[in-house]
Amino acid sequence: MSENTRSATPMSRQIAEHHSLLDRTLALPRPILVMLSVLLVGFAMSQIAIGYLVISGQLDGKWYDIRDLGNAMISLDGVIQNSEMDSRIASTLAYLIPTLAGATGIVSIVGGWLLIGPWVERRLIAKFQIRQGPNRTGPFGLLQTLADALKLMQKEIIIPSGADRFLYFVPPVAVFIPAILGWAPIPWSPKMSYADLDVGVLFVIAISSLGVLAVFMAGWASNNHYSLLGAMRTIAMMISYEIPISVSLLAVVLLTGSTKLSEIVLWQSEHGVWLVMLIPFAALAFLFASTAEINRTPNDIGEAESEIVAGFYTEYSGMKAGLFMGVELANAILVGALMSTFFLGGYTMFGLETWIPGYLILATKIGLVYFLFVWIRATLPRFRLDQLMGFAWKFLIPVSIALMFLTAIESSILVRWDVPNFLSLGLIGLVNITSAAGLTFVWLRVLFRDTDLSTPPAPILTREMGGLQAAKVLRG
Amino acid sequence: MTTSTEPYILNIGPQHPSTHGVFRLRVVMDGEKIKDLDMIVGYLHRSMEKLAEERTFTQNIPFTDRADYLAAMTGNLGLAIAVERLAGVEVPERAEYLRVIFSELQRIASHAMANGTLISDAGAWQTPLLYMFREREKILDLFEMTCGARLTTNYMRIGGVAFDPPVEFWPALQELVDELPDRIDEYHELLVSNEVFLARTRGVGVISPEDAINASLTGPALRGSGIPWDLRKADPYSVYDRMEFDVVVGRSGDVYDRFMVRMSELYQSVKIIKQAMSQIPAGAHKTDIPLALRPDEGEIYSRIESPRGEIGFFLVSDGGPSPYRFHIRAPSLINLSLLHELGRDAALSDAIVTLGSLDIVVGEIDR
Amino acid sequence: MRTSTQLSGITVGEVLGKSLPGIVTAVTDEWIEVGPDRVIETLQWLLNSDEFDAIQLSNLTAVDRHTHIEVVYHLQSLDLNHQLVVKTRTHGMDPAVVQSAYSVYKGALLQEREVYDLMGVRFEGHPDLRRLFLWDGFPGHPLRKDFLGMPGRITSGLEGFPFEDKDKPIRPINQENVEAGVAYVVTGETDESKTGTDLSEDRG
Amino acid sequence: MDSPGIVIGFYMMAGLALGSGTLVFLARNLLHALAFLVISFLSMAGLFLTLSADFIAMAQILIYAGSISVLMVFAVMLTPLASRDNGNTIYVLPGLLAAGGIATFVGFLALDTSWSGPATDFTTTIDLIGNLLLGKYVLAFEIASVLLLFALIGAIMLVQTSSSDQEEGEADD
Repeated sequence: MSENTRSATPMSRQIAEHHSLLDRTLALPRPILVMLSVLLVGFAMSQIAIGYLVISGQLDGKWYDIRDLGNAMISLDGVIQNSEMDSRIASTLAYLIPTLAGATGIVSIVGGWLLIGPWVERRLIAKFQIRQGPNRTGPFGLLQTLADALKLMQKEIIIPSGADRFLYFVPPVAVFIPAILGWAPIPWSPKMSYADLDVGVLFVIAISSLGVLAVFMAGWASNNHYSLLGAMRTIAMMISYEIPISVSLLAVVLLTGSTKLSEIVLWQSEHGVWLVMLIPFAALAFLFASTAEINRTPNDIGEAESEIVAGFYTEYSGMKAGLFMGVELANAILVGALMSTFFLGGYTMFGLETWIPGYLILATKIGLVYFLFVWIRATLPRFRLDQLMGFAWKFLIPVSIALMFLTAIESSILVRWDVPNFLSLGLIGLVNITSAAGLTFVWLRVLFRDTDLSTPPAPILTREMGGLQAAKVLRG
Repeated sequence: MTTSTEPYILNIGPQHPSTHGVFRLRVVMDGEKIKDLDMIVGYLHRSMEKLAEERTFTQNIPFTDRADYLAAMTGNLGLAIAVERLAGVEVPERAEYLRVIFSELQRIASHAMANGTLISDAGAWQTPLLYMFREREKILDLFEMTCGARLTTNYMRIGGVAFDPPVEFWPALQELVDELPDRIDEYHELLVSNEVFLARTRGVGVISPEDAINASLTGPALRGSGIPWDLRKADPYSVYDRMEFDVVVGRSGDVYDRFMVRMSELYQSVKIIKQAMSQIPAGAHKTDIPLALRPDEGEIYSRIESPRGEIGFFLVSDGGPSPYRFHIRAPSLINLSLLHELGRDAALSDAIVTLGSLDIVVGEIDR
Repeated sequence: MRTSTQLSGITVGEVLGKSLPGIVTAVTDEWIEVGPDRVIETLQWLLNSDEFDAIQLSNLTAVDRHTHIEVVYHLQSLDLNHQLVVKTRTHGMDPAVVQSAYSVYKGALLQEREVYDLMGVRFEGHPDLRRLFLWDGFPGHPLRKDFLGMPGRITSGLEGFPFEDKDKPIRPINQENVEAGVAYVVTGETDESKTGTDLSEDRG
Repeated sequence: MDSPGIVIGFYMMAGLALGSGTLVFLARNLLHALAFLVISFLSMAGLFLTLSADFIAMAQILIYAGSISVLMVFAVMLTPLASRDNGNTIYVLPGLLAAGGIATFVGFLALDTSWSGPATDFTTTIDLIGNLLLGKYVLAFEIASVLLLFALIGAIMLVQTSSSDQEEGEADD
């Protein structure tokens, strides 16, 4: 009785009665439990068998080596080239099949993420906010995204009066172009990369600068002040934060000596170090600047809902607004992939990649970076526009350029004397960490020399009431 | 070479995520800066003061629920005390303590809501708001247990309170009071030293003490500016004069100070509830009054400290069963007297945060 | 503990009358009254005086008195912790004109707009006298007693309680009655011997 | 150039570049023209890719589509509404003359150049470009960077002088 009165609302009752996943699993009927344990044992056995195959080297390069899906493609290519077809047809096929397969792969990653991502994000945020999150539609609420999408598609397409019809319809589609193109150079395994461009880093920077155009089009075509404000804010942000991104990627290129993403990963794997340990400031700058680029908290001023409603997509209705929300999620995992590739060792994990498929390792890392984004979103308030601009121009850019020069010196030492071993890399990491911390400290002191940075004192407690005179007495 | 920009008009509201209801700001903007600001209210106007002239004093209590719907208890109490003073009704001691307990619970709920929405306005994606809702939810459960309603309680009556709380109320209240200080500590950890939040709120929307008094600001908005003025101490009503508590006063009058005043008042409210729980006597929870209470001819201005400031009731009686004039001094409305001065030349984001820190309830503004 | 005191209008009127002779038109134990064209003067004097220190305009409202409108200012001093009431009455109903207190108290800005909107008092010298709640062009000022005056000069306000005999007060509301389900039957009058069902919902 | 994919890509890109280039001057709305210009830039980048000039392609996207078009967007935004029309102008004849002149000049150049055959081995161009820029052409490179620095400082100076009269308002930012 008292328990029920304590939690009077259905929601609080639900929270009180909620059991852990383990409890619920153990409470399943006995036959199902037995079946589950048999499956578990079978899985473990097969893993052991795979382990034997891997150790004995019987798997390397075979088409059924699922640790690297590139093997299958190469085998397929070989089959086509060796067949008795006309060489023109064969070369066309050899060109088309991997292209289409890879494109399908990328689109299915992004599309699959759009199906599951909103659910993941909402559940995670709900956990942060002591709520349940979507749990009604389908098992665990998994079908929520589908239901949302169906609902959004049925919505009326509203075109605001005075909108530029041509420019109004392009952006929801156009914003997806960079979000999908950006996946092309990312290596998922040694041989598994859609287009391992020689200019991969440049490609990433170039592609990320394209999204701003769609955002601008959306904001301008909507004929709404909120949209325009959001678009202007977003453009200003993107222009400012592209520079720290470029500079921090330049540091990566300087150390690894390549603009090819697969070689950057290989360099990290060969030296047994992640770049985030060597150039932590560049990694943090990249992370922070990319939250600005993709409009996530604490830098989501482009669509700050408490200020400018939904920013540049205020006037979009139905699935078009849904696409804008979806591209945010797609961008989030793209940035996660880039972050993992550049700074977190990509698909490698200190030798673990010989056992576990590299793409799974990369996916885990993407998930971790994404979780970091969600965490930040659930915790931090939002900066103001001028604070963000000041942060980019006054702090991030000068400090990252200074540290980039330091990295240049270090990398030239590494190349000239050819001492990239554990000791020298550790030394570099130490020097970089201390110099980044010191420079940050000193530069912040210089920047905020007039500002009081300490935590403000607690408010005054008093029992004497009064007006201005009493206030004067209180303040002393 | 000079660049000139064209000012444009932005309508913030009546439907907007951070206007806390149907409040509308008509803003002349120059880029991101606000050049001029005009507030337009009345979307929720229900002409309570006119309607009240045709109802008895008791029948008017539900209007006070709907005026400040986030602090219905204090609204009820304000009217009840005003009528009691006007008609000379005695209130039993137990009822006085119950009034104190419930209005302090309401204060906690209302401050939690105010601070939560303020942080939401600053851009934290609803997490602190929902954390604060956790406490508010429990308080509303207590309300529901006692009087059946969660929001529009209609609990305080002329001459007492409507119901004595049920038996299971007291252990639940004890548990809540025991855990509340820890919860508030949690918010302190989460928010008070959060750099982003400090950067957004310190030095923003500063109200000088002179301006605050001159513009009739009351409640946390006045105390945030450094004026130690709380009607619970300055003009004690009910049994507040028997309670030991401190009044929280800010230092510089910015958004952060108003936030901190509300935050620290939560501790004081818990303190008051604890004392009231230990002191509450047994006995009747209300006196019987005639259904058609006919106060003598006269007028009264009676005020109490609501979570938003001084809520006052100006009642004129002509000896009839209904008030001749019924006026609510709405702190939400009067605290906005400085809004156009605060908003002018501020950035849009700052103006939104400042508005959030003044803690308006549109139901009370429009009445 | 110091509590707030309500200053008697007589004392206030005495002191005020010494400094500004002839300004006070009426005093009672509760309030003083001044002319509508001397409001600023009075308020400014009260604000500046050390004795009264009326630093805050706590509340501003108006009452329709059929022949004129009474504007009520509730002032308070925070340091001295007292309150005083100043009233003024307009010359007639249409137009009802009073000096605006905005030049003395900024807090009058919205309160005067509200009074103008609902009561139709024109505040001279107010910087931005527009309707606050109702829209421009709303006919009339609703808080006036003659608003929606019906045929037969029935004005708003309860003349009496519907089922009430003015000589014999009806039964008090108490717990026994509620539990017994007794409706509030009017004693005495029988021509409308229905029970007050609409009121029995008001339990307590 | 023998792979059919490249051939198809080349014609698609060429068609896109020409088509959107035509639409740039046919569009009446300045912002529509800008959108087509961006498409034209992008298809030019695609054309560079079919020539295995990956660095130039990326630079094309980065500089033209990413930066210059944003600059143009800002320019259009800051001009008053009335001039947002790409309609009749008195510069039709001079424009045609200038365009014809340039086309003739480029055509002569194209005919005159002794073109080498298509590149047979696909080496990375980025190493070559880097070595050339910091080796043979280092002087030109440095002069260009100094020029850009001056432009940057000049831009800052322009903004500074124009806002010096409202410094009190900016000071609290």
